[in-house]
Amino acid sequence: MSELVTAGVRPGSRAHLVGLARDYGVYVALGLLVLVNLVITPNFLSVDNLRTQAVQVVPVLVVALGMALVIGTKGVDLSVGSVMALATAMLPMYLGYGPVVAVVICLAVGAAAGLLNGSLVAFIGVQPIVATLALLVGGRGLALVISGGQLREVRNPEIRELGAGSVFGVPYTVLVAVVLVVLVALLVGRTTGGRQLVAVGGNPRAAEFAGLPVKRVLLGVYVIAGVLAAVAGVLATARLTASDPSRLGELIELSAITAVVVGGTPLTGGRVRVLGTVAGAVLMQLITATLIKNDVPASVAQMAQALIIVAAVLVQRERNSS
Amino acid sequence: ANPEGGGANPGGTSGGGQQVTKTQDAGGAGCTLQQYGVEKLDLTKATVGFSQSEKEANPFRIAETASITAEAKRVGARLITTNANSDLGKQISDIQSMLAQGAQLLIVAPLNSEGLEPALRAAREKKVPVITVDRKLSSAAPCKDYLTFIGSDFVDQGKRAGEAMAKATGGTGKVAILLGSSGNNVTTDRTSGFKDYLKASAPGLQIVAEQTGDFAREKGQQVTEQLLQANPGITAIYAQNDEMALGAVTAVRSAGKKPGQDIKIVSVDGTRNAVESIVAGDLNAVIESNPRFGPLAFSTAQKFYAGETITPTVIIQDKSYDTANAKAEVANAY
Amino acid sequence: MSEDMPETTAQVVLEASGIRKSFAGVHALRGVDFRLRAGEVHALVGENGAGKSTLIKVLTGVYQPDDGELRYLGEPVSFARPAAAQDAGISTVYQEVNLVPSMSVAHNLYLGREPRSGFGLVDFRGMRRNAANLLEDLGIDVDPRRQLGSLGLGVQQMVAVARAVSTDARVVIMDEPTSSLEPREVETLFELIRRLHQRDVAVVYVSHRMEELFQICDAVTVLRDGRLVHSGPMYEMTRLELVSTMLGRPLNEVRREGTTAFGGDHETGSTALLRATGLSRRGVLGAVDLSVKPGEVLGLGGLLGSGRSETVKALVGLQPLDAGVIEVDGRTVRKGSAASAIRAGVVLVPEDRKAEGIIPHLSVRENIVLAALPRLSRAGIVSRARQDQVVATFMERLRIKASSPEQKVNELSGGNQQKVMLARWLAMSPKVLLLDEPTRGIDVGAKAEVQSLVDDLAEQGLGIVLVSSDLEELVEGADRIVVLKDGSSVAVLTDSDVSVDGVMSAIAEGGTDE
Amino acid sequence: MSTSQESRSGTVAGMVQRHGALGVLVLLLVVGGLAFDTFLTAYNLGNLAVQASFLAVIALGMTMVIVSGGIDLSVGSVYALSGVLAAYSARWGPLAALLVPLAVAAAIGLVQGLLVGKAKLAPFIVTLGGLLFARGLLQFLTDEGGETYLVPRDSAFLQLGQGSVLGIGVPVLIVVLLYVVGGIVLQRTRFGMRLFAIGGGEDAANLMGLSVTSTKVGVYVLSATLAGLAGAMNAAQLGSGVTVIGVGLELNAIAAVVIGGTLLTGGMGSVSGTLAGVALLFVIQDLINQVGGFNSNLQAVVSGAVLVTVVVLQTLLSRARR
Ligand SMILES: Nc1ncnc2c1ncn2[C@@H]1O[C@H](COP(=O)(O)OP(=O)(O)OP(=O)(O)O)[C@@H](O)[C@H]1O
Ligand SMILES: Nc1ncnc2c1ncn2[C@@H]1O[C@H](COP(=O)(O)OP(=O)(O)OP(=O)(O)O)[C@@H](O)[C@H]1O
Ligand SMILES: [Mg+2]
Ligand SMILES: [Mg+2]
Repeated sequence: MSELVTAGVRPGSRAHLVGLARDYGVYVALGLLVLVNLVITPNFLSVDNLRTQAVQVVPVLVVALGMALVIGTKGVDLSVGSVMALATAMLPMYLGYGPVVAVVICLAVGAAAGLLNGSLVAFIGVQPIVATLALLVGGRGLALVISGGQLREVRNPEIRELGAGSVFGVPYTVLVAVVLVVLVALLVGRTTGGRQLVAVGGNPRAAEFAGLPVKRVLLGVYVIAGVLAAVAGVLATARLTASDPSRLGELIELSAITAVVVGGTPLTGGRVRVLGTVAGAVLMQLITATLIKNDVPASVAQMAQALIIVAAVLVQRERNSS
Repeated sequence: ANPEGGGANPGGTSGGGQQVTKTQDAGGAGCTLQQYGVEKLDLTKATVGFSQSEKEANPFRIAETASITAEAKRVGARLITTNANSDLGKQISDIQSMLAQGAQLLIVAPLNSEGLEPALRAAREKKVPVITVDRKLSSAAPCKDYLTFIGSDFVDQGKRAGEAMAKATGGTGKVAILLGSSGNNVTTDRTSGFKDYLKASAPGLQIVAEQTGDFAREKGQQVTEQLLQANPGITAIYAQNDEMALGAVTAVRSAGKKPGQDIKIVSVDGTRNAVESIVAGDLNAVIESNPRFGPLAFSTAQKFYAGETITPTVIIQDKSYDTANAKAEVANAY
Repeated sequence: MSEDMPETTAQVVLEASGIRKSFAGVHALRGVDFRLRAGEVHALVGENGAGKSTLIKVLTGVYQPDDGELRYLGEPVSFARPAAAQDAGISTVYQEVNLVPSMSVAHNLYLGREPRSGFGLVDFRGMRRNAANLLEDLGIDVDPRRQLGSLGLGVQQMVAVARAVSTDARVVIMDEPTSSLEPREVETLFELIRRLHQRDVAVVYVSHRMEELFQICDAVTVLRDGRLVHSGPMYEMTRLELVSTMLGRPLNEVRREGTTAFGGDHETGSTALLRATGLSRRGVLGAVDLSVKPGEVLGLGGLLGSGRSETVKALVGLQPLDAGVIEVDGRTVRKGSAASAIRAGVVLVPEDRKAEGIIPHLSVRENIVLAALPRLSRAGIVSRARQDQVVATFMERLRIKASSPEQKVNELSGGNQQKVMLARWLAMSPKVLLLDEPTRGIDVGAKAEVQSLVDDLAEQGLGIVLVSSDLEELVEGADRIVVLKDGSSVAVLTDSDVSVDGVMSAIAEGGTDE
Repeated sequence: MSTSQESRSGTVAGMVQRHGALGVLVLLLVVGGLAFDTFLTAYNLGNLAVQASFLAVIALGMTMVIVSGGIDLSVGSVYALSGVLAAYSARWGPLAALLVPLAVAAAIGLVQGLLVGKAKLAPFIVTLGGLLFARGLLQFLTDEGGETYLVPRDSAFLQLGQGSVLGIGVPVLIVVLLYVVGGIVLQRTRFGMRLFAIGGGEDAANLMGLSVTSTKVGVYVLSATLAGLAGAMNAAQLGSGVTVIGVGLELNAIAAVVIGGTLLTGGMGSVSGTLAGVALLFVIQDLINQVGGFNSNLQAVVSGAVLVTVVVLQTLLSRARR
């Protein structure tokens, strides 16, 4: 995925190594963390453990995929956690019509949320961070109003199977995430829309001059982010076997943004790294797991997390300001 | 259109779960109208302000607000409510705003055991008595900053959880603690009570991990999954609220173990879902934390205005649920 | 090299020796020596991508050289940041106008050295007054309170020059200061340079306009492919020799080319391909009428800020209009919609390629195919093969110099970026091509290529609107010229009136009846 | 350019239009005053002003950071940490109670500033690290948040939060003072000019010879120090170092700044707009209380809806003048 400009760079030269570290910094960090865990964490290399990490990373990863697209256009979507809450609130309400209908309704709600965000950004020109902040504040409230504020157990067998089942040892939720990663990677790399998205983020004015449908691209990106957040909401609900609109997806926007940025997508837009985002999300998940498994107190854990995040971006920073 | 049903009865008025006073701390001299320096008031015509600390998004808060709202209605008082949304600054503004709107009596569920001084000062200046519920203000002075505190003893809840844990495990095992949110004194108290009990009365129970689950079900589930893999020897889990315990149940099950048997789980709160889980055998015991403050708060106020002396602390009697009584008590859980 | 230099008595102020600089595998400078004497105007020339701007950035602390030594006033120096060079007395106008668009002209002139009143506070009134004086002194007619970004590129360029010369610098470096300037402003600039010369200030002057070099420069240094190929006094060289040294081609080969590569007049169709009537926008455009026939090159003439750029932007829907009709092939195009203009076959190569043209972090390939993407895709899936084909065609046809199509476009030299812009729009096979300063910053060789390309395209039946501040280019290239003044079309020049004098007098006359 | 010196039309209408937030604020004050007789009282507004003062101080620093094209997510945590430090140090006297938190906050700002300015890391990530780190440190210092330090009851330090002069709370006076100074710094000093220049075009500012790095370092130190001051003021007001405050405060500050008309992309903004933005947030909150009858979930929905309306109005109003 990473578009390393290798043209004419001598392998092994300093420039080459720096380029590598920059482009693969997140993978290096990931590798180091795995090594550390092999030494200090009991049972780290068990299939069960790997599966647990994979399953736990799914919601953040799915949200981060959408976030990466939004960030690619120089935007940001703070509302993803609330959209997850909306999805989880809607799900049990429509399970009576069957799981498929219920899930489709959840996704539609996500799309509607994205449409709201996208319209504010594209048509009114509200800055993304505040446009989506409004839904961050209001969306969860709405989810709680809809659901009456209470957590609800989800007993639907299909949904439970989605959360707990697996094929050939691969949990369904992980499978869904993998499919989404592939789709988003294709979208970014292979479709007109994907290339236009990157252009809009790289230089909105030039994109407009090139006749690109800037507004439509922006709108589309927020809609996709909304839908992906809703997917994350459904998956998380399935796994929890409960709809918990008050807590589900709390602060996930920060984790997702971190995953995206640690994965090498700059917040200044104009570039989207899909595989990097996956690696970023996995890195964040492993940090959390490492700290919990080794029973590090919350205070120290937070400080350690801060240092690791900054260190990870430090490895892959751009040299030269120009 | 909702075949899922589930959910709990949000009302706080159901007869069975009424709060009962356990102790009336007579440590201080108590408090009278004259001592507090406020005017007599007819509650049936009064404006009462209730400042809730957190969103009504969990059974405890829902039941607490519902109970106070219902009792105000029963008494006939006009009630203004605010919700601080877990923001201390907002709770102060909320209280001041209610004073500005003419509240004559305040019931406050403090977000934190410290930090309400400015709001209490504003109430004092307006000669409006404050009853604090569910969380005790640690350094504020009763009969000066506030009239009285009505609520549970969180340390005691921790202790009783320890006791229940000892009973469920037979006194030996490796325990993981799912802590509530950091910085919350409920977390601190429920931890210290539990640990004190273990040290004193159940030395065979060894604490192998303490990780925060933020009082949330999903977090409880995720943390438990991680802990069980890192410490396969864990035999018991103490969750500081029901949500985390129920998350732990799912995690234990997905680790291929039987919750309630292979791994004993004890929690605090006493929500309907949790008590039902005891019945189902997934949880071993739940210590109640009763949120139905309405009747006791209003009757305390009525006594106060009637000239009686009010003790500075009213500790309520919390039940405990276990396999023996859960089935019978489900209906009383909130 | 230095042995060949004639002895001069003037003090050497700035000296670079053996400078090397490469970027991720691109060798921009491969051991360049450069010597600048007090009071001289030193031309730095070379093809696009020869390394001129890179050398300047090394001299001024923007880049650190990989190897080589820098001496300033005899002392070895190393400027860590542009600020260090500026403090030392080296003042620079960089190639792409580098000012802050969101701030006012006055702010831009005095950023970092604002006049201060009591308490160390910025004295805005003084600043504005100084700015007004400075601008007037330089003959730049612009309100210092205007936001810089709202001005045309030419005015911005003059502001950058004004900023550079208003300091007490010992060395002033100008990287293509005239690329968007009109003859009148160029003359103003030269006057300035002469004054600097009298003050014994050394000037480094980069330009692709040959006649300018011979007009004001005393010495010349020629770079080719990052190497020094010649350095010496200006008078020793003829224009042809200079061009042949730059291009590295024998004299006789170069000699065949004229001043511009435009051919004669074109066969034009009879009915208008594009017709615009009464374009107006409050405060920007008064009333502009123009039409282009197939095979015709229509020139737009006028002074800086006369509204030429605004007019061509309006034609492709990028400038809101209060009134006016735009027709293509007799059909009215929706106003204010770039998409429908493009669909109708009208495209614009904008003048400000940094702000309106390139997508900096994308590759040359992606920049070229950007507008054509939908055509190169099936069901939204882009075809890499078709892209590569288009890119290869245009990179060859326009001789775009890049290490590969995958190089980031912002790593290209200015001139090559301009070619990428041209390629983007040619790939759309348009009917009407609007070119706003198409040869801005392009070297002599490439300029000729672009000019003959314009000829070819016209021959193929395209309608072309050409905006150029290079009057010579304008009159040689255009079949007809519409002269704008203060946002209105004031004259249409045809046949023999299409001459430098014709344009000049139309501008002058257009003014008298206002 | 929105430096107020640049604009000469001094009419109230022009002013209101230039500052969309001010317009909406005036509107709400009028409507609120007509609808509720307990709203426009000196008592209510006085209390609101004191409570708003902490956010106001933080938002002042945030404005400067955002004008420079950056962002500071760490302010909420630094605020809380500083409150704890102030309460703890109050035992050594009022001066220590003020200086210790300021020094620690400034140090955090310095590290963040160096990472942003020198190492050229994305401000979002650096200050997200700061957010985690300061919160972790706070918990570490307070026994995982369990310990609350009290300011001695007789400490003169308490005046910083509780005192009043001529009936106006000390925090409010501090805010007035800081905003006057802040306005001058931003609009009338070279430092302020550099902030605008860096935000408007960092490369250009660098090429123009402005000291980009030191300016950036300076602005992050400033922002953190102001957050520290707000924390100390808050500790003085509360009489204790409460550990649970400041969560999500950065978003409120950003919202206030952006509603105040400052461009998140940098290069444009004003402190007066920010003050109006802060006031607006608190007035909205108080009006929701005055209307009453909303449960907390509905309140969130209303807040979100109001926020959308406000930013849309603000965007349209400010756009109208161009
Ligand atoms: N930041 C960069 N990264 C990679 N390559 C670069 C960078 N800057 C310049 N180059 C390369 O260095 C070479 C010299 O570029 P430079 O800008 O100095 O040319 P120039 O002589 O100024 O050309 P022009 O006349 O077009 O402005 C070019 O091949 C260009 O692609
Ligand atoms: N000297 C000036 N004073 C004030 N405004 C100016 C001046 N020059 C240009 N402008 C403004 O700049 C804007 C851009 O003008 P435009 O680019 O259309 O002119 P142009 O003829 O193409 O000149 P340029 O060569 O500068 O691009 C117009 O809105 C015009 O009002
Ligand atoms: Mg150049
Ligand atoms: Mg122009």
